[in-house]
Amino acid sequence: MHLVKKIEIIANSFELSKILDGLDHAGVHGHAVIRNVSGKGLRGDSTEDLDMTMLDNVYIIAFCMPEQIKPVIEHIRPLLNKFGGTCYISDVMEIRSVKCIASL
Amino acid sequence: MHLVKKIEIIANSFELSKILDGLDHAGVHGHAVIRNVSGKGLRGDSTEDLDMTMLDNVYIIAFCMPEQIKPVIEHIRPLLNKFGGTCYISDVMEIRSVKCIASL
Amino acid sequence: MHLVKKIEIIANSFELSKILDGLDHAGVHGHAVIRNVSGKGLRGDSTEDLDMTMLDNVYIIAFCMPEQIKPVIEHIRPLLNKFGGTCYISDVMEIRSVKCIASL
Amino acid sequence: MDASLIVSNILNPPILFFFLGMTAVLVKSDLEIPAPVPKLFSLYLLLSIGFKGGVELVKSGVTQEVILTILAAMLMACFVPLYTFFILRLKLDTYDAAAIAATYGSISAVTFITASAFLSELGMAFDGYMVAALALMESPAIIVGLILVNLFTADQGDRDFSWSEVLKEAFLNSSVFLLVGSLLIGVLTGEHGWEVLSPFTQSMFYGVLTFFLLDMGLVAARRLKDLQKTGAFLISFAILIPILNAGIGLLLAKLIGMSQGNALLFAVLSASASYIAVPAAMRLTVPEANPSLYVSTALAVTFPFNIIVGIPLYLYGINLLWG
Amino acid sequence: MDASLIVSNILNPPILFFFLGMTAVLVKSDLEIPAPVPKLFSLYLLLSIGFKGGVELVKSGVTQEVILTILAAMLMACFVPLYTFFILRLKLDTYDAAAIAATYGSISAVTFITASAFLSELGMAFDGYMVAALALMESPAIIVGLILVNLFTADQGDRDFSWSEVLKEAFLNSSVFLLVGSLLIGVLTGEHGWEVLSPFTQSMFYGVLTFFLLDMGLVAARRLKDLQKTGAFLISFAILIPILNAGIGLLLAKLIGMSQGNALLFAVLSASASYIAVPAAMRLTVPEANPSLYVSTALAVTFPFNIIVGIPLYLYGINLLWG
Amino acid sequence: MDASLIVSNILNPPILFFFLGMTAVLVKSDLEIPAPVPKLFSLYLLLSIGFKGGVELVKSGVTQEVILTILAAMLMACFVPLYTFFILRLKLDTYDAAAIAATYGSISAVTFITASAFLSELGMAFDGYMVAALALMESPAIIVGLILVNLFTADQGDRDFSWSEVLKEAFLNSSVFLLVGSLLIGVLTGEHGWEVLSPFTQSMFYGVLTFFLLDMGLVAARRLKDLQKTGAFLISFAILIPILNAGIGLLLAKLIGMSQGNALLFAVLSASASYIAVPAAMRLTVPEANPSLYVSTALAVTFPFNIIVGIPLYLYGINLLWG
Ligand SMILES: Nc1ncnc2c1ncn2[C@@H]1O[C@H](COP(=O)(O)O)[C@@H](O)[C@H]1O
Ligand SMILES: Nc1ncnc2c1ncn2[C@@H]1O[C@H](COP(=O)(O)O)[C@@H](O)[C@H]1O
Ligand SMILES: Nc1ncnc2c1ncn2[C@@H]1O[C@H](COP(=O)(O)O)[C@@H](O)[C@H]1O
Ligand code: NA
Ligand code: NA
Ligand code: NA
Repeated sequence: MHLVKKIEIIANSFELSKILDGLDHAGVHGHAVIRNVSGKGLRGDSTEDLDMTMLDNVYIIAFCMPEQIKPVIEHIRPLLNKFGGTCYISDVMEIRSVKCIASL
Repeated sequence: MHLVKKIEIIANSFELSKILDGLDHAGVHGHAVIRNVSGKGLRGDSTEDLDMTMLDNVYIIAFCMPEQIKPVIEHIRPLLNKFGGTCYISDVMEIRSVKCIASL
Repeated sequence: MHLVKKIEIIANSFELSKILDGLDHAGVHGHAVIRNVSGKGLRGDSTEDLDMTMLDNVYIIAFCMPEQIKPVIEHIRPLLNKFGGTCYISDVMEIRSVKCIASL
Repeated sequence: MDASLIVSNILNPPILFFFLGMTAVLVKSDLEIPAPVPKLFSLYLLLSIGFKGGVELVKSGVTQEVILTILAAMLMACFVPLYTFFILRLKLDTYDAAAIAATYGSISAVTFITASAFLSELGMAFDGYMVAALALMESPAIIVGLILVNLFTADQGDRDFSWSEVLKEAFLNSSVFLLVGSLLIGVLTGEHGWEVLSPFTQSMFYGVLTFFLLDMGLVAARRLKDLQKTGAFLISFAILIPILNAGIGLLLAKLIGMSQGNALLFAVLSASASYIAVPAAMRLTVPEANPSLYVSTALAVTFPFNIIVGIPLYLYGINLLWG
Repeated sequence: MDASLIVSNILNPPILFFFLGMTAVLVKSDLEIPAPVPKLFSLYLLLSIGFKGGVELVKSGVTQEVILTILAAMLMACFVPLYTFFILRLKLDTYDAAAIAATYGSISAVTFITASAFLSELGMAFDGYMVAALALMESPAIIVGLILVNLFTADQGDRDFSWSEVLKEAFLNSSVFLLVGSLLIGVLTGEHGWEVLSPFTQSMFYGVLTFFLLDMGLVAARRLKDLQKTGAFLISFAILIPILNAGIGLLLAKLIGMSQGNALLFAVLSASASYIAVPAAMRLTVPEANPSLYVSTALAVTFPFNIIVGIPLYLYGINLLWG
Repeated sequence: MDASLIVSNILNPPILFFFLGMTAVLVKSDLEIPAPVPKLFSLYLLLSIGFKGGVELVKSGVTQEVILTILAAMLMACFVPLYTFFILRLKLDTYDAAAIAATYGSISAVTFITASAFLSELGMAFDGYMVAALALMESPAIIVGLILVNLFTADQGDRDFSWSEVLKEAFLNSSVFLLVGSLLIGVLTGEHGWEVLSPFTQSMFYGVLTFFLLDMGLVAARRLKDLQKTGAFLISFAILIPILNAGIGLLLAKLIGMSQGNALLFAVLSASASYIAVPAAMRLTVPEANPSLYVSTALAVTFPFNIIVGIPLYLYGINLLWG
């Protein structure tokens, strides 16, 4: 077991490909995406209800090395600034496994 | 980056609106909801299998300020006591962003 | 509130029943399963793209006592070694509730 | 005669696909109908049956026959939960007894639909207003169940739910709402609406029902293992009470002079138990009751019993009483 | 006359199910159409309407009439966002004004489909190439909206999106793509393709539209509460501008000599506002604009207005102009 | 002649929608068929084809012809994985070779269904019992593949799976189970079942196939990029082996005297490769093999090749051999 970081991003599904590209450029190549997430966002003081019925959110999870967090933030923050969405980071322990599928 | 709390609630989809109201009253206005979660619960010592095929669960995620946790618990616990469901809290770091959508 | 562990497993939906059995044998009887998770995995150095369009992933969440983590790892690691998939563990606080449904 | 009816019922695609679904679970095949499809199908079935009922109701008009049938339906919906409650109290606590009683007082729309498909195949007529009876029999049992809980438990005063919430749950849950709404739309658009909508609501109906019963087979079989916990008392209850209720229903039907087709549907409504609307309402209002008791008996025993043995059995009873 | 048209429009299953959906939200029923079903239905409707349009286009051929119609469509699609932008600027900032203008310059396929179902019922003919007009009117407004933002805001230079991305979003979004693709396949397979595919694309069409409008009713009603924030100006805009656009559309249609059926569809296209494709594009390219303004007005005001009052109203206009 | 067959095949809605799906991915449109819809459609197609096969099997009875066909099918299903394994071993390790061999030994139901739709359009008859052949050819290759792995790798003894699990996976996976189950139900309900169910299983069939192939186009095109890693050897394999298998299949068909329609379906079964059932089984039992090799070749090369070029090509071969 060793320490890694968990990145959670909730954003509009339209931004999904941009965000995954951003993660990729920051060196985080693994991710999992859950679609059809509904929700309600909050910005600053005012409550804005943007639950656009047809524009659903996605929930992106990516586990990465602690040292990858800085580049990730650099790549993701401009997207969040532009389009909205939230990003959170936490500590988790990875259970290492050696998958026997021969890498190509 | 600054510290916030993550609230995770898994409950029957029938209780969703009550729980969201509870969060709202506790001052937590943002949330994300994933539907169609299946699962198995455990209460006390005895194993109870309540996977009611047609009554699916929802997974609610809400990030909030540490000081909001107390009111949240006060609002949510009675619901959990009555209807079942689980609630967990953990620490995460928020990546702050300034969304450029002008607030109304 | 008291400390428990959160186990997150992302794996191919074909392994779901095996993994749930593994958790069960390790004494973790509660879980929640989110289906239709898409994603991209990464093994070792080489990037392998296994997003098998028809073989979707599942995201399994299980909260358990800290002392259950060891048996869980023992049961789950062989599965991950054989079939792939990722497993992460983190700390969360449980909000205890006394559900009033009389246990049978 | 009875046996040949059973066989002719069983050798129908919907029932056979129901068995196929059960078999899939028993042999551990990975067959499954993915998540929102069964929901879509059940919305489709409710919309279609409601709409058709409305169109036919406007043809027949609100005659004395209609009113009598509806009164009889309401009567059954209130009487069944009352008397079964006291039977159930012999072995169970008040909460479980009230929840199960409510379940059996209410109805299962799919059982009704399967019976109406069976009638269509036999070429026996039935009236559109039976759908109104179906809609009206879904809710009262929920109210009766709650009144029973309030009367027979100590905490009478402090159940912390509002009656408005309960009534909403009883009368505005999605199945009742869609059924009644479609019925009204059928009434409003009549023959003309039927012409434009029936290629959708009619020609696919039997096929969707078949597909849906495949899923019901999967669901019911998965519930079978719960029956171990349920015990012999409840399993017998789940078979005998439907037969008894169908019998009472048939006598009532004979009394008010229903046609044979309507009588079968009425017997099926009386005999069937709710496994969606009532469990949902009970979970909300009587959380003390154990869902695996009321869901599993209704779903894994009474539902299969009714669609496989019950429907032809009740028809046999009609042959005896009417013939 | 107008009123009787409205009534005959309202007493149709699709419109009534739209009301049923709205009612469900207002009385807080838990009725909902689960997640990918509405998406499936909208793909089905686009595929069917596109395919049918293609099959008919190949029958009629590309005549002068077709070309004139298409030119008129392009004209409206560019003119509407331009003139409405300046009206909107009276009360709103550039971002919101441009986004709303683009929304009203584009079209709503479901409104078009509802109008064509209405025509079919009245037995009024219309041509398959109107589907081509539909497809061509979806995208230009997105481009016009962006040009307006670029012209009238200070940060002209530094909007950091590539035009290629915008054009992709405008012309290759899933609805335009599926519509145009199905139209081309209709053209390629012609009468033969129609024979094999129409049992699917034709006979279920009306039913799927009905089911889809049930969901649209739910969605529109959920948006109603947003209107409080929207204010009286935008609500009036969302009713008056469609009427105005329909009027301009009808004059243009009369001018180039369209048939009455085509003219109605053209008026409906002019009057309708996009609540899927344009909002998606605007969110991407003008994130400064507030989505609840442009989505809610299009969805909760203009859409219901058009399908309930607008369609018969514009038909009344046609009766006056053509009759 | 060959070219005109290809053209008449290509100008069919299902194939054109397959191309439309591929195009959507290539031009980066955001068109997608949301998650459980393709699954629903494939369940529908299996149920429909199985049921129809059963109904027709009961008409034809189990003649010598039927038995011969089924024996031929079993023979091909065992022979193909065996001989292709040794070809694949030239370039690949045992695990990958066995997994790919199993993939090509098994069949693709959608290719079969597309071929049967093509035959229906040409007005060529084929027999219902070909569906039984389809069902029987799905599983043996899985077993053969595993035996090969066990024979040719060092760890013979310690593969830690139980044969019962493998047999379950091979014979009870959802597609085989639903196909065989529907076939049996077709046999049991016969002509009567057909009457009630065919409005659903028959009239929408072609449309659902079309919609499904639109999705298959999306899926196949997304897999195209994997082919870079796959290499020229496997790509040639994925085109040449199907032709070879179809050829062997045709000779066998001629030998046992199949009709032309049946022979085409048999050739298509021999030529097609599984991209669902076998990959699922291989992932479970030979996790060492690389899924992107066996899924991508079957899905992105062999499947499109068969439905676009293969079907008319094999029909051309039949014209030569039978004509
Ligand atoms: N505090 C929060 N907790 C959980 N999810 C949130 C929170 N705030 C926003 N979200 C999710 O992120 C999406 C975009 O948020 P926003 O950018 O604030 O509109 C919302 O629709 C929610 O699904
Ligand atoms: N230990 C656990 N870990 C993860 N999810 C759980 C756990 N216990 C319960 N759940 C989820 O919460 C739902 C309600 O639990 P319960 O109230 O115990 O019936 C279950 O159906 C599960 O989906
Ligand atoms: N670093 C990661 N972060 C999030 N999810 C991951 C990560 N790596 C793998 N996954 C998920 O786990 C699945 C199986 O991973 P793998 O065994 O590496 O193929 C992938 O398809 C992803 O959905
Ligand atoms: Na009943
Ligand atoms: Na417009
Ligand atoms: Na093959």
